[in-house]
Order: sequence, then structure tokens, then C-alpha cells
Amino acid sequence: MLKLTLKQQPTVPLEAENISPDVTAGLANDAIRALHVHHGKRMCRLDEFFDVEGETSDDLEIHGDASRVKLIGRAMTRGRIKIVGNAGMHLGAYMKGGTIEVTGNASDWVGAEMTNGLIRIAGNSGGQAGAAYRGSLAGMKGGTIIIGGNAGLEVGMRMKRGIIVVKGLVRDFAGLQMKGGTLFLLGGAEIRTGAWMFRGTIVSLHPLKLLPTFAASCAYNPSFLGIYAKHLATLGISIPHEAKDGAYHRYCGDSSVPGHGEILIWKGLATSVP
Amino acid sequence: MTLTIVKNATCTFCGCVCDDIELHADGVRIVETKRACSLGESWFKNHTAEHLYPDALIDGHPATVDDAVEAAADYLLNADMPLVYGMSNITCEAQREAVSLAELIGGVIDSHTSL
Amino acid sequence: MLRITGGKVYDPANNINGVIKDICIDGGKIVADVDGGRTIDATGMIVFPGGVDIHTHVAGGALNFARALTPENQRVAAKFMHTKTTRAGIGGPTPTTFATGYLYAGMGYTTVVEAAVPVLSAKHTHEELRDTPIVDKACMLLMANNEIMLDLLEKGETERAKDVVAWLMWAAKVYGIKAVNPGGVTAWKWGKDCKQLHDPVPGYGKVTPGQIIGSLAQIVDDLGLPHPMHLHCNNLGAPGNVTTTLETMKCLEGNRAHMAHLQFHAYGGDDWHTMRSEATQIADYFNAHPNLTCDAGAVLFGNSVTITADGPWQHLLFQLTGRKWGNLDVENETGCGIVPYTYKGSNLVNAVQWAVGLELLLLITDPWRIFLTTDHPNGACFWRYPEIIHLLMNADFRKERVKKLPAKALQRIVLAELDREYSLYEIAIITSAGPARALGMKQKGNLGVGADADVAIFNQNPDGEHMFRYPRYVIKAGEIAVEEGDIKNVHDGREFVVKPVYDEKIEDFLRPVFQQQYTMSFENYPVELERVHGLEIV
Amino acid sequence: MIYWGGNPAECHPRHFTKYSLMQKGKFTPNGRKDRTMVLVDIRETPSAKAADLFLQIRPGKDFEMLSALRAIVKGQRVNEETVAETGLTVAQLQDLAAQMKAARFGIIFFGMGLSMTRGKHMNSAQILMLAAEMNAFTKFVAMPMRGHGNVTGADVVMRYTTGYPFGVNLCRGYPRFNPGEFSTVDLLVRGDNDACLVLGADPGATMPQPAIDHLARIPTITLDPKVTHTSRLSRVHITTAVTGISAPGTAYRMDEIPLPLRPALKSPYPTDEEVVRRIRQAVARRPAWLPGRNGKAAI
Repeated sequence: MLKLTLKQQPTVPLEAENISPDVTAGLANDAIRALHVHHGKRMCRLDEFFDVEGETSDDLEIHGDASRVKLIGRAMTRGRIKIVGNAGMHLGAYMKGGTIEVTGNASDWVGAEMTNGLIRIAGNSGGQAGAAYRGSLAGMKGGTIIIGGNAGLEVGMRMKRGIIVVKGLVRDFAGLQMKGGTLFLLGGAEIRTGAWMFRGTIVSLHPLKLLPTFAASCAYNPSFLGIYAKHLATLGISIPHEAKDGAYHRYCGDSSVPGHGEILIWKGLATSVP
Repeated sequence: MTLTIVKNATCTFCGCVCDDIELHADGVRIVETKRACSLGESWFKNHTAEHLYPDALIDGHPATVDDAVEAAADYLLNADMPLVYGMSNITCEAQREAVSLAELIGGVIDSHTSL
Repeated sequence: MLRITGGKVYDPANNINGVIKDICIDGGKIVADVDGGRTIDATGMIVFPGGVDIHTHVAGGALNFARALTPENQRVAAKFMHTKTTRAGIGGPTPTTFATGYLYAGMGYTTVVEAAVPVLSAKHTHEELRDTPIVDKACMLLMANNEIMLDLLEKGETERAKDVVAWLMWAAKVYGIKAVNPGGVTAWKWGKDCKQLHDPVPGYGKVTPGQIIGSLAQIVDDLGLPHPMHLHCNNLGAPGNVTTTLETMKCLEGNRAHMAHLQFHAYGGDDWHTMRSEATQIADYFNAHPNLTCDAGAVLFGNSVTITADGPWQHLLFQLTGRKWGNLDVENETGCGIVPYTYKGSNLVNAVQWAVGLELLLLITDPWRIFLTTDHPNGACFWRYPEIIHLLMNADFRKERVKKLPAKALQRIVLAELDREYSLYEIAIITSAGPARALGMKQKGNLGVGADADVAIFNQNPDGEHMFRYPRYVIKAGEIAVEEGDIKNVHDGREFVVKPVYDEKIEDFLRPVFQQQYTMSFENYPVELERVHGLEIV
Repeated sequence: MIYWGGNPAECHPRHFTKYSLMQKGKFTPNGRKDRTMVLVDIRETPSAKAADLFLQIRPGKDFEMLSALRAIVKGQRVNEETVAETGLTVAQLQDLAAQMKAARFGIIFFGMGLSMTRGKHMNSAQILMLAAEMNAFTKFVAMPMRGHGNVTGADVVMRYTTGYPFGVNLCRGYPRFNPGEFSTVDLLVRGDNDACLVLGADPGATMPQPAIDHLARIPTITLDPKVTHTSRLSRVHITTAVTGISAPGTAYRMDEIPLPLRPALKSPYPTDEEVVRRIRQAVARRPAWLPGRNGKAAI
């Protein structure tokens, strides 16, 4: 395992797309120390900011408050990154495989436009997790993002495939312009959830304030949730899906687009139809 | 004193940028505006050609423009991530210079649009 | 002073076909001989006059709007780093101004014509051209939907219309006149289009697209402009538009005209399902009518952005693609639509479009009358021209490509049957000598004594694409601008502007009309001379 | 003609008379009489007097109402109860949709009441999409009502030089764009910059406090015709001539039409253009910063 310890807080954001198993694996520690990072406009050596210890491998651990270190694990295809602390923007953006774990919080654009792999944030995340960058046609196209705490704006914007689970509260525009995939909101959402969604599924365990362009279609026990529940159970997440408590209100929309997305709101907590 | 009359002047107070204004100026201030709206009129009349402010300030003290320009260049070039911001009340020619400067100092450049 | 020695020279304007001879340069011009100075040993290389792009969209309000509309293209496009000599920029379908200059020069092109400028935003176009380095520039003024013009044609006042056109040209500081979907863009302000050449334009009683085309071509000829009317026909891109195109060409008999991006106007069939190539029909007519020139407007597969003053067509394309759409209406003058588009080899319609561009280039027999363009960025990006050159020079390679098209497409095109291969001499004509002649730019597109010293030198290579993508040297105005892919010397290009003769009294007619119809002051309307950088009045 | 979240009567006083509502046109010979004007806003501003129809919506409900309107235009279903929460009824929206479709040429001007409230650029995107979709029925366009004088010019210039309209990061030597990451308020609130050049703006008076605090912490340089709040927290202030009054040049109207400036006064101060050029030249005299040629595009 390779261990990077942040020894000096960057004064301006540090861009470190070279912190990725794809780059470091197979390199001697001295070569890793000499990798480039960008401190604002200056190109620096990695060891100006990080102590490098341990053996080179696919397994990377980062210690310290890396909340100003951007682009960790950008486009990684394999291996594991564990961040003991916080992570900066674009964590695992364009990720194609492997695992990223964060014990603290992450910033915006976690797993943006990722195609595969697993990202797990224990704390809160910023906005645009699994989203499309501005102008892009599609956000995440595969893989899984699990956020233990709250999340910001536009989570899952334009996502096409894959799963996002947020245990805490998400802010506005969750699942904005969603084209597919599944978004689990275990802690509810603020407003405008599923705006402009074409396809895909948003599952919420809390009542949601929906846009006027979503229409109630029915209440039922979606059998497909059983398959998701089984998969999510392996990641330590449970969702109600059994016959006794697994009933959901189903809404479809967004009719302004017009789209064929669905929002499932768990009946257990939804005392009245929103 | 004779008045300078400028026809088809352009008002840059709001986004309409009306270009049919007539201005009468006495060398120091604009004394009359024709066709300008109330906002435009006060915009034109509130600015004079008087030397009301120091040419430049460094750390709050009056300084020459030359010294201020050198100080600015040092600060911006030495910074790791300088920011150039504003640009909505300056001319396109100045904006063009600002982009060129931002490139030279390796910074971020942004306008009011992002607000 | 500079001497290029040992290279095989292709200078079609002077009938020089692959002769090894020296080219000497002094004071930015080609001269008979020089004494001293640097010598470039071009042994094993070919020497071309610098490329001339007769129809491209590289500056102006519409293109700039497209830049804002497509950050996703910029994000993945080639990046131009800030260096000691060059400015930062971005390539892709809508390159930044600095990158545009570097990209053109990097491909051996030294003159470009921005093909669509409205008077109202001409100031802006010139600002952008000022920041487009190295290459020389000229622009075409959008005229066929100008309401003042149409009103005059409606009343039959063609003499006055001629003065108005001349005045507007000088006001906008342009080189030529462009007509886009005559009448159709005006109709678009009503949400309509002009599909029939001889039906009145919506909002008018008498004037028809056919009449606009005829009158404007006559005006351009009467004014004696160096370049004929530059025409984008009605019904662009629509299946079956070959009828309109042929009718249009008939309206032009007796006048000169340049048919822009002819590829988009050579389709048969009744709808998208039956669309087929009519390149043969178009080429047959075209070959028999020497009053016409054209450019290909070829399509290549890949990501692009379509930008055209043809507003109604763009709305249709927006509905077809369901992607983004930008629309600009320019007061009384013209309009514009912008839709990002991806041409796919697997798509039947796109496959036909790809073939039609090449078919026209191969079926039109006189290379002096058809020029290489992609209607950048509509059909493909200009920096992909070398790919087309390779397709033209190598029939085997082309036929391999044709085989990859959907089987259905093969029944709709004739490309598979065409064996013609372009020679280097012919390539020099369609990329440089021909467009320069059609533009009436005598100092461009040739290497004769007195011509501008714009020279492109390529390592000879059987792979045409590779050869033309990476020139060994590019010389602009006598200075080495590009050496082995590196930008060596960045200087500002010039801009060519025509000052046609008009009756000064026309301002007395225009001023009241203008004050009634425009939101801008008449005095602030013309482009000031000092705004045009490197101005050269022709 | 629809004005949405704007108050032209007070903020763009000549908009009605010179550009939009009152002007007589070739196809609208009777000026105002040939037009229908709708105002959508959260309160009855003086602009409402000019309107044929005033629709008062509840604050922060623009997005919801626009969603419903887009659906209604397309003949889709909407939820009556949630529409009612916007302060309007489905019937009112249906009537608005019908009027819009009946127009020969429709235009929506949207102001900061829309683009600066919760949802921000999504609200603008929503209204632009509505206008685009209206073209299936009749001719329709939409345009933002830009506030500050030459903010449009800044967009235009940045687009052709860098490819992006605002918030452009040149730290890696080529332009990058990501609103929210490289936009000023976010940068300053996070404390990401270590120097700032302010050109003709007064963030010290208008921005959130954490952003102002950061500007005071780092070397800030301000160019302005007056000594402003920002000047007072700056290390360097340079007084400049006033755009259009004593400084010549070009400004863009909100529809991206460039206009020449004709200054009536001669300023004792240099222009912004001149000062920025002098700073650039001063930077160029120092050892150059050049970007590291490292790898591929980061974002």
C-alpha cells in the first residue's frame, strides 16, 4: 500500500490528477515524489505537498485534510484510493473502475461523468455528484456513488446509468434532466427533484415536494426494488421492499419535457399524497 | 464659455446602451443631456472631468500611477492563482487587454455574468 | 530575404506543374531573384501557394454565440497553450480567434474568407478578425434578406438598390456580397420559409426569391466587384432540393455567381427516408455553365456545430435532433441559427451527405470552378481538410471507405463508381489558385513575381492526409510563420475591403428609412475605418 | 411580449419606448396598439401599468410555473394543486399559453428577478427552452435583460478570446470553464485566490461578507473612476476615466450589437484600457510565467 500524507495545506487549490493508481502503480517512490501537481498556476512536485511512504501498488491511501486537493483519481481504471480525511472537487471524475473511499467530506463533482467503479463518501458531498459537466449530454454512465451524509445541488444531473445513494438530505434539482439510472434519496430532498427528467428512477424514503409537472400514477410494491435491495445490501444499505412495508407512491414526469421518468416515494413515511 | 456638443453619444449605464443621446459639456461637466432617461441623465451628470481623487493609492497612500502599475504587476505575477474580476463597466478594448493580462499572469478571469 | 530551393513547385496560375525551381522572396512579395538572405533547402518537398479558404465561418456574432452554446466541445478540443509567442486558445468546431489563425497557418492556409456578416454586427466581426493572427482575411456581407433592399426590389427601384448595396458594403467594410436563403430568412421572422423560388416572400406582395437572386447577381456584376455574388440557395439540406438548385442556377444565366457549399443543395428524394444523391444532375448542368463557380461544402463524420443565417432550416434541425438550438434575429438584416450536430457514418442521410460532397468534387470536371470547403463548421471543421484531400487523391482508399457505409446508402450514391484521382496540381488549384481567382485576388494563390509571398512547403508523402496536415514550412508575407508544426512568427494578417462607387446622395434616402426601422443611430452604424486592422482597400 | 422578473419601467426606462413596446414598426404600424404585453413578477411594479396582463406569482415559484407552462403548451397534464401554489391557476396558464400561440411574433424578456432567485441559471434555461419550443407553433424568441452597461461586451470578448463566456481559468495555460468552481463569488468565499484585480466593479459593496473578507486578506488591486468600498480594502487603487463619458471605446448592447462610445469630457485620469495595458507591459518586462506542459485536460 502506498501512503501519501498531506504535509502542507495548499494556499490555493491543488490539482492532482496524478494521484491515481493508474499513474502511481509500478513507479518507484522517488518517481512518485517527482510527479507533477498544479498549485494554482505553478507546476510543482508532489512531494512539496505530500510525504510518500510505503510500497507502490494499486492501493493508495491519503491522509490529511485534502479538501483543497482537486481531481484525485481522475479517470482511474483500477485499484483503490482511500482518503482518511476530506477530498476536494472532481474526486473520481471520469472514473472507469476501481474504488474510492472517503472517511470525511467530499466537495462538488464527485464521480462526474464516471462510467464504472465505486465511490463511497462517509460524510457530506457537494453538488453535482455523478453529474454531467456543463454542456455535456450525459452525466454518469455507470458505477455507484454512495454518500453517507448530505449532498448539494444537481446530484445525478443528466445521469444515464448507474446508482447514486444519498443517506442524508439533498438540495435542489436532484436528478435534474435525468436520462436513466437510479437515484436513491434516503434522507429526502429539498425542491425541484427530477426536474426535466426523461427517464430513470428516483426513489425517496421521505415525502417530496414535487413539481406540478409530475402526475400521480399509482401506489404499489415495485418488484424490481428487490433486485436493487439485494445489491445495496452488499454495500450495507437497506431499503424497504418487502411485501409488508415496500409500498411506494409512483409519480411520472417531467411532463414539461415531456419525459417518462418515475419518482417513487415510500408510503411508510408519506402520510398524505404530496 | 462655449459648449461642446456631442451627438449620437452612447450611454453605458444599463444594458440598453442607447446611442442617440446628445450631450452638452462645458469642459468640466456635462450640463445637458437630450433623450437620456432619468437614470442616464444622472449617470452623465454625476461624472466630471475634475481631479477629485488621487491618481492612485498604494496601501491607502497617494502614489503615482507608474508606481501603482508596478506594484500591481508584482502582486499579480507573484500570486499562484490571481483573479481578474468585474469588466462590466469598462470598454471592450479594456476587456480585451484584461484577457491578455489574465493569460500572462496565469489567472482566472470572470465578469458579473457569473453572479 | 528568402530563397526556397530544390522543391517541386506547383503553381497552377502560372502553369507550373511540379517543376523544380527556386522561389525568391523579398519585402513580403515573390521576386525574380534575391542576393543573400536565408535559403530553405526544399529538396524532396513540394511547394504550394498558401491555401485560400473561400467559404468559412471563423468570426462574428453567430460563431461567437456557438462558442457559448457548446462548452462540451471546447472541453475535449485541442488546447493551445500560452507560450512566449502564442496566445492561449481552444480548437474544436468553434476555435477561439487566436487558435483559428494558428490552425489555418498550421495547415498551410494563409487567406480566409468569413462568409456571413450582417452590417449591424460587422464591427464585432472585424474585432474578432483583428485577433485572428497570421492569415489574411476578407468578409462577405449578408444582403438577400435586408428589408431596405427587399422594399426597393418590391418597388422595382433597382438603380437605387445598387447604390444602397454599395453604401452598405462600404459601411460594413467587406469584400463581397453573400445571399443566404433569399427571402427565407425574412420569412423566418414570421416563423415561415421560402420553399418556392417564384412565390412571393411572406410579408411582401411581389418580390420572390428568384427575383432577389437575379437582381442581386446583376447588382454585383454592375458594381464590378472582384468576387461574384456568393449564394447559399433556398431549401438547404432538404431532400429533393436539387430542383430548387437547378432553378436557381437558371435564374443566374447571364450573370456570374458563386454557389456556396453545393453539397447541401444536391439531394434528390421526397423525404429523409428516400433521400439520395443528385450530384450527377447538378454536375452536368454546372459543367455546361461557365458563369458559375462553387465550393464543395463537404461533410466528414464526427462532431460539429451547424451555424447558418438560414434560420428556418436550423429550427427544423433542432426539431430533428432534439439538441440545443440558438437563434439570432438581426433586426432588419438577417437571422441565424445554431445547432450542435454529429454526422454519423451509420446514419443513412449523413452517409449520403458525405458521398455527395466527394461526388461533386469528382464529377465537376474543371478544378478551377470547384473549391475545397466544408462550410466550416457546418459540414466538418476546416482543420480536417487534409482528410478530404486524401480521399480525393486516392481512389482505392476512398472505395474502402465507401464500403463501410450502410448498404442502403450505396444505392443512393454514385461515389463507388468514380475512379478519378486528383493530382497534386489539381489539389493546388482547388485549395489555392482556384479560390484566389474566383475571389479576384490576383496577389493570392500564385507564386508569380509580384504575388504575396504566402507559401506552403510540404514533405512529399504518398499519404495525402499526413502530407497536408503537417507542412514543413509555412511562409506568410515573406516570414516563416510555421516550421515543423511550431508557430514561429506571429504577426497580424491584413483585411481586404472593397470600396464600390456609389452616389453620395443615397445617404439622404437611407437616413430617414434607417431612423424609422432601426434601433441604432445612423451615424453609429458604419464600421469606422480604424476599426479594421490591417485594412487594405481593393 | 412577455416581461418576466424584470421592471423595465424603472431599471431600463427607455426599453418600452425605444426598443420594444411603443415603437411603430413596418408590421406594427400602430405601435403599442398592435402589441400585447404580459408582465410576470412577484409584485406589482410600475411596469405593471404598461401591461395588458399582469400575472403575480409567489416568490421563488418561477421554475414551477415555467414547468407547468411548458407542459401546458405541449398539451401535457399538470397537477392543479401544485400549480396553485405558484399563485396562479391552471386556467390562467392555459390562457397565457393560448395567447402566446396566437401571437405572430412573440418575445420573452427575462430579468434578474428570474435569473438571480433560487434556481438561477436553471430558471433562465427553462425560459429559453420554453421560447425554443414555442417555435413549433409560432415565431418566438427570448432575451435576457442585462443590467450593467457593458457586461454583454465582457461575455463577447471572453468568448472569442477564450472560448467561454465567463469564469475562465487560465492557470494551466489554456482556458478552462466550470461555473461554480471558477466563478468569482465561489472562489472568494472558498478563499481560493491569492490576489485579485478588480476592474470597474465594487464587490466590496455587493458581495457576501466572507468574499469581502477574503478580498481584504489578499492583495487586491482596483481600477475605478472613484475611490470605492473595494478601493478602501485594496493594496492598490488606480483612478481611471469614466467609460463613455471620458473614455472612448466600444460597448455592447444587451442584444450583442457593438456601439461606439463618444466621450464628451476629457479626463485627467488614464483610461482602464491604458492602465490594464500598462500593467500587462509591466508584467511582460518581468521574468515570464509559462505554464508547465503537463499532460491532458484536467476537466
